[in-house]
Amino acid sequence: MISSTIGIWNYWIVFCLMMIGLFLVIGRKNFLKKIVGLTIFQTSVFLLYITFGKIKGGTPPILNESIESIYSNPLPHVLILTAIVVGVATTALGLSLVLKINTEYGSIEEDDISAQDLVDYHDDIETGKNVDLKFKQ
Amino acid sequence: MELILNIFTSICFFIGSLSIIIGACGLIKLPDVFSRIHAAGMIDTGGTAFFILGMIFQTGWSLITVKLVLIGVFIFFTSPVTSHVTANLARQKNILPVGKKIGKIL
Amino acid sequence: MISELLINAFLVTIMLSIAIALIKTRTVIFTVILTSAYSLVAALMFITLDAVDVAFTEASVGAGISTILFLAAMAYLPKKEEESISSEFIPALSCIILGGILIWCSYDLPEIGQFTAPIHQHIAPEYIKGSKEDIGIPNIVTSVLASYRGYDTFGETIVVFTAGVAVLALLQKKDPAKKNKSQPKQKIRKNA
Amino acid sequence: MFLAGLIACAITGILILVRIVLGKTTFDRILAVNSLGTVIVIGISIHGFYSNRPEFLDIAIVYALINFIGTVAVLKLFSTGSLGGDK
Amino acid sequence: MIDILIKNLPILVVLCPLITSLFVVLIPNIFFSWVLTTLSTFLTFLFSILLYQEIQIKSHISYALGKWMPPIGIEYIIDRVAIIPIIIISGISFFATIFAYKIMPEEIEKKSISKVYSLWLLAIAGLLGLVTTGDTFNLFVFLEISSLASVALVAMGAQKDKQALVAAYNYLIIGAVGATLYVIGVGLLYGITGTLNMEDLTNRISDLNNNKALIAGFGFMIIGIMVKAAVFPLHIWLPRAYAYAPSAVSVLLAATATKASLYILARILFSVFENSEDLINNTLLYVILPLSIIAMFAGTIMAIYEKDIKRLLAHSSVAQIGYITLAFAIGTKASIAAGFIHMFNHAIIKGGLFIAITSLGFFIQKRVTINNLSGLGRAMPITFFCFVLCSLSLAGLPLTAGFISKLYLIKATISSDAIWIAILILISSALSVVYLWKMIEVMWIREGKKILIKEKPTIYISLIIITFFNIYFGLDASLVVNGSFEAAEKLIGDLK
Amino acid sequence: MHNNPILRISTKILFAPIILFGLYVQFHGDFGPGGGFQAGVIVASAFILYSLVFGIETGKKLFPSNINLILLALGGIIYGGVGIVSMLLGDEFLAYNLLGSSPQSGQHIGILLVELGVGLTVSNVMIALFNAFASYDNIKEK
Amino acid sequence: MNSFILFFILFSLWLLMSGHYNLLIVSLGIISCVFCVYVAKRGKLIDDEGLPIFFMPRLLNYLIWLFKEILKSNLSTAKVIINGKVEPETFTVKTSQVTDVAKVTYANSITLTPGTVTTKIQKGVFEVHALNSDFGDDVRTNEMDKKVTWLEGKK
Amino acid sequence: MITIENFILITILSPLIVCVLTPFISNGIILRDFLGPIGGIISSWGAFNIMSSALNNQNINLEIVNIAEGISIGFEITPLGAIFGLVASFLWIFAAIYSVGYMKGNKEKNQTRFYAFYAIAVHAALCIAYAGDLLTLFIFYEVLTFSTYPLVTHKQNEMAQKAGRLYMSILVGSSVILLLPAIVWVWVATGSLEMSQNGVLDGKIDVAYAPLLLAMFVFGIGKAALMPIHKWLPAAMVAPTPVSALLHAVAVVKAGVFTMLIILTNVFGIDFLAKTGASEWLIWLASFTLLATSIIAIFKDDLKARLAYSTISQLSYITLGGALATSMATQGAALHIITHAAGKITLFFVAGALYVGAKITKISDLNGYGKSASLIFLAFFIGSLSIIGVPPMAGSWSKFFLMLGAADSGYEVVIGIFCVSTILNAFYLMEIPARAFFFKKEREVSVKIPKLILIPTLITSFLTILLFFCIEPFQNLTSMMVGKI
Repeated sequence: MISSTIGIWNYWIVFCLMMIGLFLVIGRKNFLKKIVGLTIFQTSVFLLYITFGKIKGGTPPILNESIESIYSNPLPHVLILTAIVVGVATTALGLSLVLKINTEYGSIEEDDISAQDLVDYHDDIETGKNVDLKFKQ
Repeated sequence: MELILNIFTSICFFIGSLSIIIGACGLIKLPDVFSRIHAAGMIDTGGTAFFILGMIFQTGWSLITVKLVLIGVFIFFTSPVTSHVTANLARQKNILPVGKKIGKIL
Repeated sequence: MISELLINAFLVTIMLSIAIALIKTRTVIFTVILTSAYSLVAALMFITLDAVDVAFTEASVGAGISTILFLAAMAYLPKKEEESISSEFIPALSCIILGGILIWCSYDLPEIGQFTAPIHQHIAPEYIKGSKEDIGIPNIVTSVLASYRGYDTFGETIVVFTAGVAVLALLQKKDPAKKNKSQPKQKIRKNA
Repeated sequence: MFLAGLIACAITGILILVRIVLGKTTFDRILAVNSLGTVIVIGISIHGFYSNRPEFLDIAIVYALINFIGTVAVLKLFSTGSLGGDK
Repeated sequence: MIDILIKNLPILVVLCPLITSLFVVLIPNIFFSWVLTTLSTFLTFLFSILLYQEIQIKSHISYALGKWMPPIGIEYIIDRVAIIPIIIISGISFFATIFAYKIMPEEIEKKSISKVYSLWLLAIAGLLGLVTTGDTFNLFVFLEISSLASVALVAMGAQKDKQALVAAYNYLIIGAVGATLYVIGVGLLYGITGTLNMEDLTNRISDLNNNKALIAGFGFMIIGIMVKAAVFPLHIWLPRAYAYAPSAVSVLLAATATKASLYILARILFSVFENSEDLINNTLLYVILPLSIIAMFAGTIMAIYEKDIKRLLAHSSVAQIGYITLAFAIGTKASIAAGFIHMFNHAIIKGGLFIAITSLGFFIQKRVTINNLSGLGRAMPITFFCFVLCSLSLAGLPLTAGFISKLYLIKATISSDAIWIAILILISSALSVVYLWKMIEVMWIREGKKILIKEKPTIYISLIIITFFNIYFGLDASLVVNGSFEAAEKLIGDLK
Repeated sequence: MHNNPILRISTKILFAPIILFGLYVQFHGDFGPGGGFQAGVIVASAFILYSLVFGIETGKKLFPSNINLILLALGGIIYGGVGIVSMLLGDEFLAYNLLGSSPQSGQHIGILLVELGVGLTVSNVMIALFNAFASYDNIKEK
Repeated sequence: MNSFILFFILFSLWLLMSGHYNLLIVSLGIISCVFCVYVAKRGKLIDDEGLPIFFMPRLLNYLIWLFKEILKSNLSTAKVIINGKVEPETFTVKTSQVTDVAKVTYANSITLTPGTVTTKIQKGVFEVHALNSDFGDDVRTNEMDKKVTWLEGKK
Repeated sequence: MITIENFILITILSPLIVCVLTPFISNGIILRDFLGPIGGIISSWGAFNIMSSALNNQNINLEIVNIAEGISIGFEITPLGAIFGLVASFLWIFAAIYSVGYMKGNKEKNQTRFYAFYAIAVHAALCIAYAGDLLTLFIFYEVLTFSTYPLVTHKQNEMAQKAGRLYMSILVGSSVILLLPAIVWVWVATGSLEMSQNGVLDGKIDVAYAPLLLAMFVFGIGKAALMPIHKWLPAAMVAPTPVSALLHAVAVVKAGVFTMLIILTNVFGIDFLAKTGASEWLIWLASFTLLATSIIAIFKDDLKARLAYSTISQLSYITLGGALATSMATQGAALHIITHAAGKITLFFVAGALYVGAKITKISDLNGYGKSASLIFLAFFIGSLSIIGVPPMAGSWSKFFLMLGAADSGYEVVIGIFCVSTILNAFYLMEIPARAFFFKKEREVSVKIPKLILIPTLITSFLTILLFFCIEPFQNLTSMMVGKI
């Protein structure tokens, strides 16, 4: 029991980290914090993959003639390399959106923004006072 | 030969460990930003230097040595810069150092 | 073995504490620094798990560039996070449920580092062999990255490209002529 | 030997973390993070020796580099209020 | 040369927009970047048609990228199933690009146009890559390409309506969480099988019964894909994203984005996990079926109470996605075929509706709300006429494409002895007439301001073509129906 | 921050070595850890450091944004181009075997070019991202 | 001229780091170095500040001395930290160097020796923060100042 | 020589062509106005030929579009279809002429659109008449619904909107929710969408489910206006009178009951119904509708509303005839389609004429107009007699057969219901000519009825008499329908 628990306990930690990250994403209303949470979440997922790739007593998967040993699994590493870059792309895009949102709304709190949107929506539809859109002419 | 090198490395590591731990203690203990910079400086200089020296003893003369030296040089180069800029900014933001002041302050 | 476990435990503890601190803190700059630290520690973890390439990338991309981007963005953002009114119970619950499922399923996952696990037996040996024989470069990760799964990497390059173009298009500066016309519109506040 | 070095780094790391948490001014934190970076650079180097594959020092270099640039960026943010400013 | 072309068709379909996007970003001229985009989408469409012909001969094409044989390298699989979404995406994107010509420069600043076209192509390429790939992780990469590009496209709507930003942000975050969940699923499966290739995965999980990690991995994959496909409780990103995007983008996204994910859903359910029957059957019966039914009604009812037209259509999309997943959930050959038929038809219907609504919005220069529609039926007869036809098609009325899909869906439900589901489907589709009729009525009956609107052929040409398709596929559906039945046969033929 | 001589001079001295290190990582990806992504980021960080210290406008003078845009696409074009060339040679997309005289050398060339493409795109995107963020004008439209 | 020097420095660095000496890698190295030099030139970085050649002759000598100083002050800082006898003080010193590079070298040297930190730099004056007066006295002796001025070699 | 297939096409397509041409020649107003009657003539020429071929018992199948495997749009001539087709196309001639007069006289807007959709509605009705399978039937059933919407809401005002909403929600709702699954159910059960003269369901469906399926059909066919779903018909009376006349007396509602009859005879088969008694509940429902709406009609003061309720009640005769499931009753039901059409169209024409001529909509305002518009009221009188079932008007035939059928089936109560209903009919219809001729005029309004309105009205009223004498071919057809020749 104990040995099996030790064998998998690293997973547990990774799962806990994932859940904290996920909580930040879905539980927090601050837009920047959500992105931070996403980063945490993704990084934890990366850890999960890398944990899969580890072999006891293995070395990094870079061939070396002088060392005859087991190499850890390179495939998860490759996948995670990809995933890290994808993550950073997501973060960058998210941040640029947050910037624009802050400029337009003056806030990056979800509650505040949805309140403003609601007012906007109300102006637009219920009262029939139509907001002219910024089309170019 | 290997034994001697190992002993050298051990000594270096010991000193290095001591200096980084003391530096870290200083980081906690010392009263304000400015004095903490000194402790941080200990980690950056003493610690790094001895550790890298110790490792150089292990590698002999090889590519790895070059890289170790590079790391050392880089840290030596950047550490005072960050320390200085931190201190400078702290001064700019009107954080005054504690303790007695000799001479005038710019 | 024990020492590996020790290092591991140490890093994991730090990561957990950073994560918890992230939940607690409401200061944006602190959040950013903690995120960066989290990535850095994760990079260390990758090193201890033999993934040097990943550690390299995580340190440079995850910790370096994204921190700088966060900082760059932070300059224009509010420096404090507001306390939310709404309850955090349901998100927390759903996270705990998901975590529970994962922990439940972890009993059927292969033990960490077990050489006989299918993951190490199925395709990976062919990469290790092939990298030496078919491709002839020592870094297996590079050979898998650029050749065996080169298409993934292509896709990834495109993802980066997409992000670049997207951000450029989004944050495009306005024409100066238009900027002159711009007038700050009245803010609609919650209570208004 | 290497393990001892690693453990020393770990202890230092924890001590520095205490400073980060205690904080007080932001500059304290920046300083501490910077020191932590240095310690980690050392740790990575030692870990390479510890695990018999010392050739991966590039990571340490990158780490140091990132640490430096990160600190400069934070400081720049504090001094000018944005990363793009020219002052 | 032709040999090379034919041999590489599977990759060319994806590559064509992908490579062009790299060039488009460099062209500052609006017109030329549009021309290049159109050319590229046209070529893609052409390639996909060629591929269709190829499929009729070969029935299963496996393309090993980098010449590394499948479980080692990445594989592209194109069969009778995959060709359906390929045709949908490439075809719709072609027409949407034509539509974009006039309307894009009006809504987006000139300086960003070439970038937007680049993102446009990237979104298309991502979707196409998504459906062609036979590798679970490659799927994730293309998922991200498409979602990042679409998020950026949605956010470009901020130049006329700032809510687009929030919409895009939510889309991004929810999409990223979905993608990450999918990656977790892939990781768990990879952990227990050691492979990422779909076919290999199918073989290797066949001897893993009741493995908890298998179940969890499957669950996470499904949830991740369901987020992207906007299946009911995970659809919250969709209405805003569609509503506030620039006009042309709403057209593209509404018609194609969820289709690709739905196809992936079908593929995971019926092809990748075909050997774990209990798992699949339980999922279908206890998860997807109830969710789809709720989606049908929730989407429709939300649409009935919605007053912003683009959002209304987006809610209706949620309901329509409910139909498709419902068809999958019934899980017989006929129902899956019906799902594919509806997937195809919904693409052309929603494409048409969004084109119509956005061109209305374009001419009235306002956010399209129910009040703003007054009298437009008389002011813009051509657009209105096409809009009505597409609406009828959405409501599933005879002689339109929507009728065919509804007919087969109902037939499938009734023949699997679930007449109550058939009645539910029909009630919801009758409810859908309510919101469609609400719009038509306002346009038709209410007096609006006397505005002089001259409809431009550059804008309505693609509307007319898509409307024509709506009618055409209502009259001659054999292509779609046969294709879908072949696809369903391929997916579950050997299973049940 | 360029009026702080310490920062200015250390940046001046460090700039070229950082880029060199980046390129070293780029071209030694075959032998040790590293490759296009990491190299791209390191090179980009050198430019970012430059922009941080000397100001974004000077940074843009050093590396004009239109060249940035071109290189940004060029990386992807190189990558895709390698694949297309291999396709024209009669192989599958991204099959490098026919690029060189022997399959192994073909693989070498292919990997080198591909990594170059990745490096180009990543570094340019990172620079572009930084520039876009740092020079964002926080003024509301309309 | 300076560019060539920079090129050679960089190229030797490359050769030292590389460890693979086949034609391809070396030629790539040359290309990389050329690129670096080009970019540095473009960024107007190759000047006395970016490439302080005039330091070179006496640099090693100075570095050894500096290293010794660092060791000494490390030891004393450690003592101070352990003892806890901290009496920080701030003061200004005048500098005698001409060029900015030299000033920076001086300032950095002060900072590098734990126990003293330059907190501000103005034309000819540094503001220095020291951990206690012993460190302060070390700086105030101006020994280091002279060394750096000597290193600068201009007068 | 034109083949029968081509006649089908001619009949079906000529309204469609009219519809397509109308917008294009809307500049030459006169020509446009003639299009409808011309189309009607061509179309009814085709319909006559079709009927004669049906009398020769030719079996014609015409597949137009093959939508997909197993489903197609195809046409076939059935005796009942031939009758209905003839009714729809022939009456369209007069309705078209009438509507020209009405629209002109009333100076309505958007006349072009009106004519176009009018033609489409006729087209759909004809397609229903000749539908070869259930799917085609359903498709054109829906087309008919949608093409009449613009006609119903022609005035485009608040009231039209409300009426249109009710109209659409009942017709579309019922057909989509119930009719479509019922059809698909039949499809699944029998494996095809074909219909046959003796029904297709025998042995293919669990007898216990038959009433349920029948209920789905009955309530799915909202156009037949059985009691709980009859509301749309009075509401649709906001439409211009030509619409009410042709569509809500002839095309739409007749399409409904036609569908009903087709379902009862050709899908279920009267033998099957009689055997299983699946339609027993329908008899009572139809009877109830019949009586209830007749009573409601009495209390309606609005002329068109009264006619609408009368229509509902008459439609129930037809449903009842089908539900009785005897050959006589079914024949009676089929004949009632044509006889009632001729009668009711006359009545509506009169209502429209009064509206155009004197802007009168209420019955209580009619007092004493008999003299100033005697021809109109004469036509009304004849039409009323026909609907009540007084010889020598056409309506008597159908009532006669229905009663016979009721006697055959053993439901004697139904005969009683017929009698009561006839009395009620007489009561509410005769009030109008009575008021016109025998009451004293309360106010002086000049009544000017345009010739284009008057002539069609007279012709249709004459037709009701003519039909009484020429019922034989129709009767032959209906007996073919029930398989007894």
